[in-house]
Amino acid sequence: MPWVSLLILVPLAAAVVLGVLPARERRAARGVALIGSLATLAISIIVVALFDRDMAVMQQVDHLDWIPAAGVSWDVGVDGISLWLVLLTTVIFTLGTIAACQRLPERRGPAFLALIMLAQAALLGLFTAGDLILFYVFWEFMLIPFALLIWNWGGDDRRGTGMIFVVYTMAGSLLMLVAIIATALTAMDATGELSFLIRDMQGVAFGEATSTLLLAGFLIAFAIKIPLWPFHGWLPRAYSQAPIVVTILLAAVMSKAGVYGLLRIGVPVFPEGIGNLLIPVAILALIGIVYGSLLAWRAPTMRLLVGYSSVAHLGFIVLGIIVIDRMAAQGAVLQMINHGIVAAAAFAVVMMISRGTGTGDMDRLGGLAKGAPRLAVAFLFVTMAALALPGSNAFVGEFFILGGVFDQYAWMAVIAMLGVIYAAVYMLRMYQGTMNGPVRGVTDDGRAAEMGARDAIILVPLILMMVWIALWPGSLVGATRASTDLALAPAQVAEGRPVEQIGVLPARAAMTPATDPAERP
Amino acid sequence: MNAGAALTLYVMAAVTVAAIVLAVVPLPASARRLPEAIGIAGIVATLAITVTQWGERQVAFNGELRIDRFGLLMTWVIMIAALATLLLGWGEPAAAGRRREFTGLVLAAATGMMLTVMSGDLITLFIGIELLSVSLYILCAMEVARERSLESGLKYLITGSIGTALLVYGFALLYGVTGTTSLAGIATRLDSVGGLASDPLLIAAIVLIVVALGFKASAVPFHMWTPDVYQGAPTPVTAFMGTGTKAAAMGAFLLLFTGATSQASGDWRGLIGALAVATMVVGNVGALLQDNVKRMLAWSSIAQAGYLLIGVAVGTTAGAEALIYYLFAYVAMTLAAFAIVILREREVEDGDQLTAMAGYGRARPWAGVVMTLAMVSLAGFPPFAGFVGKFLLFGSAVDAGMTWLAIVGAVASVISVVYYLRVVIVMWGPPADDRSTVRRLRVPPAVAAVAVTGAVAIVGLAIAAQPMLDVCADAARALIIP
Amino acid sequence: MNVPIEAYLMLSLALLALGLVGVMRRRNPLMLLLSVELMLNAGNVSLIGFSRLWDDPSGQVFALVVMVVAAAEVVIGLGLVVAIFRSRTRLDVDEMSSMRG
Amino acid sequence: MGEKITFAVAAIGALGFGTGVVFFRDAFRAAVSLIGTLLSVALLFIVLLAPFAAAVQVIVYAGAIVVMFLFVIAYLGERGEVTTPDRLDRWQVIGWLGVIGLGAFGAVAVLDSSSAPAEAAPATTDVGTPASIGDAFLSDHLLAFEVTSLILLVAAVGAVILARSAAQGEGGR
Amino acid sequence: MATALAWIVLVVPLISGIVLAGWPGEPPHAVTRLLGIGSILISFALSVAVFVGLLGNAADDRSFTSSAFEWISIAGTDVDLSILVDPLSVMMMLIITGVGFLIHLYSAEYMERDRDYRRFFASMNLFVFSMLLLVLAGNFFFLIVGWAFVGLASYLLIGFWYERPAAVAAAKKAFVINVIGDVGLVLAAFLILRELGTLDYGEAFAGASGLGANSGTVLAICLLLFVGAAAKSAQVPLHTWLPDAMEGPTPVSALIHAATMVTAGVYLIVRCHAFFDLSWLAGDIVAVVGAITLLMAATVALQQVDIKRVLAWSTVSQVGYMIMAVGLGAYASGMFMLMAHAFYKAALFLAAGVVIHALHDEQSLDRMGGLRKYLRVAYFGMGAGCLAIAGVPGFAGFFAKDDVLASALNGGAIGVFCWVVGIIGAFLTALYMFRLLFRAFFGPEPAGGYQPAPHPSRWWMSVPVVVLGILSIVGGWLQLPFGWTEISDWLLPVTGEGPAIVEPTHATEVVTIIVSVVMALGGIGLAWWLFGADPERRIRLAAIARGPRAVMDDAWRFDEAYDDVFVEPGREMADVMLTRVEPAGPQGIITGTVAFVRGAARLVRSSQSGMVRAYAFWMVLGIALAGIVAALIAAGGS
Repeated sequence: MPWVSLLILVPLAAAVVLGVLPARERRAARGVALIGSLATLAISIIVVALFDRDMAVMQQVDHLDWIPAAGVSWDVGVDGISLWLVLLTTVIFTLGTIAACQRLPERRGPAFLALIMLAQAALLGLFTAGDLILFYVFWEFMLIPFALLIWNWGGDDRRGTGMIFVVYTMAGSLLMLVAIIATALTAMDATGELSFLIRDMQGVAFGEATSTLLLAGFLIAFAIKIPLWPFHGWLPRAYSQAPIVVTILLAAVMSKAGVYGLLRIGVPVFPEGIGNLLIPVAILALIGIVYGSLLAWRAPTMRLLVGYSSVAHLGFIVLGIIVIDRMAAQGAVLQMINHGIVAAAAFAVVMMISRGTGTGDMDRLGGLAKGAPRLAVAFLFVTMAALALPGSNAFVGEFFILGGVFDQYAWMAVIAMLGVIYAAVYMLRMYQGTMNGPVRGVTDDGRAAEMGARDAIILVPLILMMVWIALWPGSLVGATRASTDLALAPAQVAEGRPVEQIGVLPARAAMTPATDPAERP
Repeated sequence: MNAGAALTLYVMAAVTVAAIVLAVVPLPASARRLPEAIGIAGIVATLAITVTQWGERQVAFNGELRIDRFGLLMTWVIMIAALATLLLGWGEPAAAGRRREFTGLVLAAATGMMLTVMSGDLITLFIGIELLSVSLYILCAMEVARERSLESGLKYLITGSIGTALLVYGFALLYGVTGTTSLAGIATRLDSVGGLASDPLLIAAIVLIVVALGFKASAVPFHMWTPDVYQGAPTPVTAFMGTGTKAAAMGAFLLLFTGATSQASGDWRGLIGALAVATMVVGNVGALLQDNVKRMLAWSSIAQAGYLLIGVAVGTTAGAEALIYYLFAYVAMTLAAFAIVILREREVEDGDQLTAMAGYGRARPWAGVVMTLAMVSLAGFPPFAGFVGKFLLFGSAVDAGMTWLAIVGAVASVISVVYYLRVVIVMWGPPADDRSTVRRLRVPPAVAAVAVTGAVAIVGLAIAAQPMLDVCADAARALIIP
Repeated sequence: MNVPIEAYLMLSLALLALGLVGVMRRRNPLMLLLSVELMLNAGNVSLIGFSRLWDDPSGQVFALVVMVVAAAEVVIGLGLVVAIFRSRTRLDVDEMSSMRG
Repeated sequence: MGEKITFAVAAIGALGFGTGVVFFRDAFRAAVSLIGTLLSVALLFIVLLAPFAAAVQVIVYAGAIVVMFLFVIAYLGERGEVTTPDRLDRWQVIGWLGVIGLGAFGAVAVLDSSSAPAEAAPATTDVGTPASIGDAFLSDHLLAFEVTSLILLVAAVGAVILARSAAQGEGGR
Repeated sequence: MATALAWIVLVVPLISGIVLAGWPGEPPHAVTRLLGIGSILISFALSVAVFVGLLGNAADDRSFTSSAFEWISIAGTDVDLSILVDPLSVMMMLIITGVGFLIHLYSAEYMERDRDYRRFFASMNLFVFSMLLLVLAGNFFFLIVGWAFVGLASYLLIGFWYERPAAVAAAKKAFVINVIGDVGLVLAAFLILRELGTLDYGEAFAGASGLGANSGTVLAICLLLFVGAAAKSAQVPLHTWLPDAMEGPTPVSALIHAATMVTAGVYLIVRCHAFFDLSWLAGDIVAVVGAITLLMAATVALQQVDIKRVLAWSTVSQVGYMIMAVGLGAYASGMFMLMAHAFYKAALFLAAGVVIHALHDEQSLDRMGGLRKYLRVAYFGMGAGCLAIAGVPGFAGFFAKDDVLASALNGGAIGVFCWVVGIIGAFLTALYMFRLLFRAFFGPEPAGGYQPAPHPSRWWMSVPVVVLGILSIVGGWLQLPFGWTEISDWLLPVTGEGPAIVEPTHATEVVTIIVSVVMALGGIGLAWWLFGADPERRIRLAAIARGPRAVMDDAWRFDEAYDDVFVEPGREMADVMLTRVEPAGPQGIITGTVAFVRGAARLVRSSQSGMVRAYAFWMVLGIALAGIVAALIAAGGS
């Protein structure tokens, strides 16, 4: 069975079914959405079960020519970098669908679910695409469902927000499209064949200047999507204005698209270019860590707080990838999953508090632990994971990211540690500000916000996943090793890193150097 | 003399004349739709003939007419546009009482467009362009009771006449440089005489031809008539101008530059590239603040002309291939969008205003989906035809070492997202209170057919891109005169 | 050819420029059409000049076609001008600007 | 020599009358001035050994077209030249700059060109005779000839449509 | 066998904590007690069994590691979930579970009337588990995990009464400062990982010498480790959280903020002595910091009115002694004092708790006096503790402090300095502790007497106070001057014998004993003169040295300085970021672009004037521009 293709097609089919359902068929819509998401989850579990941990390259590949004349194909598969992201996507979307079904918008509920399914299909496609054009297709296409969700069900400023979200992201990604084309055409000079398959481009020696230029094109898109400071302008708006379920999906899954692209394409395809852009990108990531932390500290609402904290957290992940260190990169892959889980849980808590109290304003809340002790416990879990308390799942990732970074550039790790300290400050501000102190902002001690069974269905699985990763991160990291080593190796060689730091030595002698596209007639 | 090769032209000319004659002759009420029926039959016959003619080049009228894959495929674009225009005009209340001339004039314009893309000679090319222009002047002004229709006609005519004069002058200079009006002859002479490729007079000719054709294709800064004329003209005519004229102008560009003067490509690549850049940027920026959908689509057609010009500017067959593919996509997207506008126009007063679209997606979800598809595809979102086209165009630019064109195109596309998606937002948003369902008509099947076919094509052209591209590649190769 | 072709071309260029100036300066729609005729004539002078230079009839054929086309455009143009300005007091194309922006 | 003098006369006539077309305030005078230009150009055609084109120029252009203009001018009556201030005055500068630039560019192009045919044009030729033109129209340019008729047909239809509207307007008022 | 038991010791409190935390609703107190206290009792019993088991082995056969599973393997670094059972960790286990059990017992009564009885015990059990993980961890990674978990438990228990803003703020402060310590520890681990390629204790310590004595790397490792230690053990300048931590319930203060957690820094240095042995500079820095801390804290303790705060500052000071000792290389002395301190400080806190409980949460010394009549048990506990801490011969504190100081005198010039500071500290200790004793238990009752009368504690609370009081006396007899060195011998396999190890000699012991006894008695005497003999005297003398005393009262104004230097500027910077930089920068990219494009769009629209002649202008201009472009291209091309 082409499981990986099914992974994309099943939610797509569910979206189509939901799209043609009349708006009043809310029960049927819930059923279709739940079946669709659970089926996707099941398929992703099959994919994980069939996964061969020792294989570095893409596996379970489904290949179908789409536009052979232009070298474009439907090429999907999984490898160690994408495997857990796929599972994260299906899990988070299942939970998101459940949350959406529990409180389906009054207006056009089926359409809401249809768009969520569409977004899931796009994200799964993005994480499995082995063809650059296909990657781009999903990268862009994902904007449509998210934008429509914001426009139709978002907050007061939904129109401008959705527009900025789409346009800002597109500004980067259309330049990426140009870079994609340029990359393939330059690679064609070396290989003699026009192909957009990432695996065909790996190993092509672009030359340092070309490589840097092309990578810069990709980086603009990634930087906006991640978002890397100072390109995060869309994030506070989108996270504040989107329906909260959508914010969960944005923060947990979509935010991984950029860093995933960096590791999937940026590092392995342009090893010669990394060296020139390593320090600038790392500095932006470091600024983002400190800046995001400071803003999270003073953010007026919970959504903004978690949103800005995401800027900081993703800074860590970027740092982990860009320093080209095996430990840091594997830590970064793990941290993508961790951040997905933690961000989802954090926004789920925000959802419950906002719903129970009618406000997300930090200054107007306090003491909810009195009426909502179970929520307080769950929230505490989430807080500790979010501030990466040693022993939490997030710490594992952060520790190995920074360990690897420290190995290469100790000063970066030291600066990044500021973010670790600030994380404690702002996360405790959020937890204590809402849960502790005298009761404020509510008349029922916060009992309305208490975690009921319906909320627990969403939050408890997330917490269990946190515990699982905290207890045995090796179960995840074992699968990522081969692929990350392979992805990093060319860049490590190009950077002249000591041979003992390199996981696998790339065989690239067969490739002839490509000429610069500008030099061609 | 190979008269059979020119069969399409005969058919089109015959139905045109028939339709015009029938417009003058009094007809019984039962035969009211006869001109349209004849016109549609003629178009279908033309399309059928082109299929049988698909193959190596044939020449008719001593080389005045070239029946090759390029001309045939471009004929398809034009005939699709003409057919859709007839369907969109079917029962158009605004054109009531003029319907019979409408058909004849659309057919005449289509004939002119076909002649343009099939011509093998400067004179034929000129006549083709003039035939389509003159027909369109009248079509624009055809709603004589409406001041704006007349205004649009006169504006088009005045600016168009200037364009004509410049085209004549440009052709005259080209003739003066090469001593022949035959496209093949021009190519041969440029090929055989050294130093001719950078002759100042040739450059002057190229500049004037670029300007004149740029005018027809509404390239910046020769675009200024476009918004006014598109807005004022009857909407089916606007749709026709947006698609057919654009196709014919692009066909003329390809024939004259990528085809006939490819030896002098150094003279015009940068020029047309600069034109494309200006067109993409100004067109998209101009569309931003428009509140009238027709006017917005006019600006959008300017911007799209910019993307299309990339395919000319690169000067390669790959560029031509991408251009032709994108033309098909563009025609599908534009027709689908105009079909929805026409639908709304028939229901409410000022149906072409953006506010009239408010909540339309909720009132008629299928129309909302069609419009959304059209807008999203025009904005270049994957995985739709508009994206594949842009991808191919940008690819041809990068391949030709004109990456800057692709970058400007990318930046301009970002701007375009704003106004295209604004339509989507408004459509799916809450309805404006006063005009939500003023007149809810039975959906005219002809208009619906155009809309749905367009939407299907938007998706289908992307999925079946490869077969389509094979055809386009054949057509592009036929441009090169051996 | 005793008069060099350049002379004819310069003359036609001057006519073209005159026509353009007319188009820009005159607000009477009829004068705009007249100025366009000047420009078309400029083209014709070049065409026939080149026809003479190359000793080739195509240029003259082209010029004749242009004359016919000019006639057709004038017919439509005058019809439009009449239709629009019959009811107005001033012959001013600048008044014809209800659509803009 | 005679050719040069004729050219000079025709050129001065064409430009002089052309200036009149552009600058005469009165539409009637401008239209008459156009006749002068057209006749001057016809004279040039004769110099260029294109008698048939010259004849058509005189008959069709100067005769038919300008007469039509005069009719319309007469029909629309004495509306006079517009005297309100020109809102586009400041744009005129741009226009003039453009014209000057265009002229300079054209002059350079014309004078720098080296694209003339290898052998000089013959002193006499019969390409411009009605017979050879007719021959060209019926052989190499048959299609142009045929389609031109279509343009005229369309123009006629257009005239009818617009005229009918004019008639309706007349009746309605 | 030993390791298997140790695993159980570790896991039992965790399980009971999870069960308590996850219990739906509030279980009966009996259940809570059974789970909460019983689990610690089991752990204590098994710890004793481990200890006995190790005693049966030869001295060089008392170190065992046990790995549960390969927790992660990443880029050539393997981290196992492993424990290390050796004399040091066993000693810590005994203290943690032993003192922990007593305090749990005490809490059963102390927290009886609290709404969140279950939550309290769940948190306490979590703490015991975390502390055990800290001391049992077999590698740096899990050391850090335990280290952070005790911080978390401390946070939870300081902020146990979460409705009180002061408690919440104190909890946050403790947590954040502890995170700073964690960061130091993590960086140290990174450095070790980078230089030695391992996080495992055994491999790291074995390879330490390869880094070279007194090398920069070793110094950096040691100082980073010490950042962690200082944060956890409340050493200057990271001590400010501990006094505030008294916002937590008193048993918490006794267990976490006196007996066990705050001494983790001492444990850490002893555990990592392999590094400290290699860098004399690092050791001296540690010792001097300890010395400064002990003196500074003692002066502050003199001024406190809150009974718990006196004890808190006393804890800071006492831990300063230990840090000083281990910094100098007197590892065994430091560990000995750690143990003794656990006994007497716990006794002091629990006795104070009895007082507070009896006076219905009254903590101010100003409203105490003459309590010995009412609270005999507390008086015993407090008295024993005071005698011990003051260093009165025969009590635990005497032997421990004497051991530390006697060692210090052998520690070179820095050692002598430390000895002097320590002696002064001993005098101050005696003074402030007996001030507390005299003001609370002697003298007249506060104006108006006690309403209602202080009630004595029941056995739940009494037994631990008495037991710990007794331990404060006998606990010191494990290591006596002049040769009876049970603690040193026990720890010998861990600390080893090397040039860096400092131990007392007979001569130093004699000198130290004489001087320190004089100092202690002097301090007690002064306290009696000031506070005991005539309660009015201190009021009469209140004007003396008002300025310096105000500074001491404000704890040398560290908090204010931190506010001025770090917190406020940071907050201001963040506010500037939020209100200025963000709108101008990241948001400015958006708003600026939007404004720019909008302006361009307006320009394009305004050029579209609707007048056809204007279009002609543009066309003409366009032709000219096209000509220029074409000419330029042609010129460039040729």
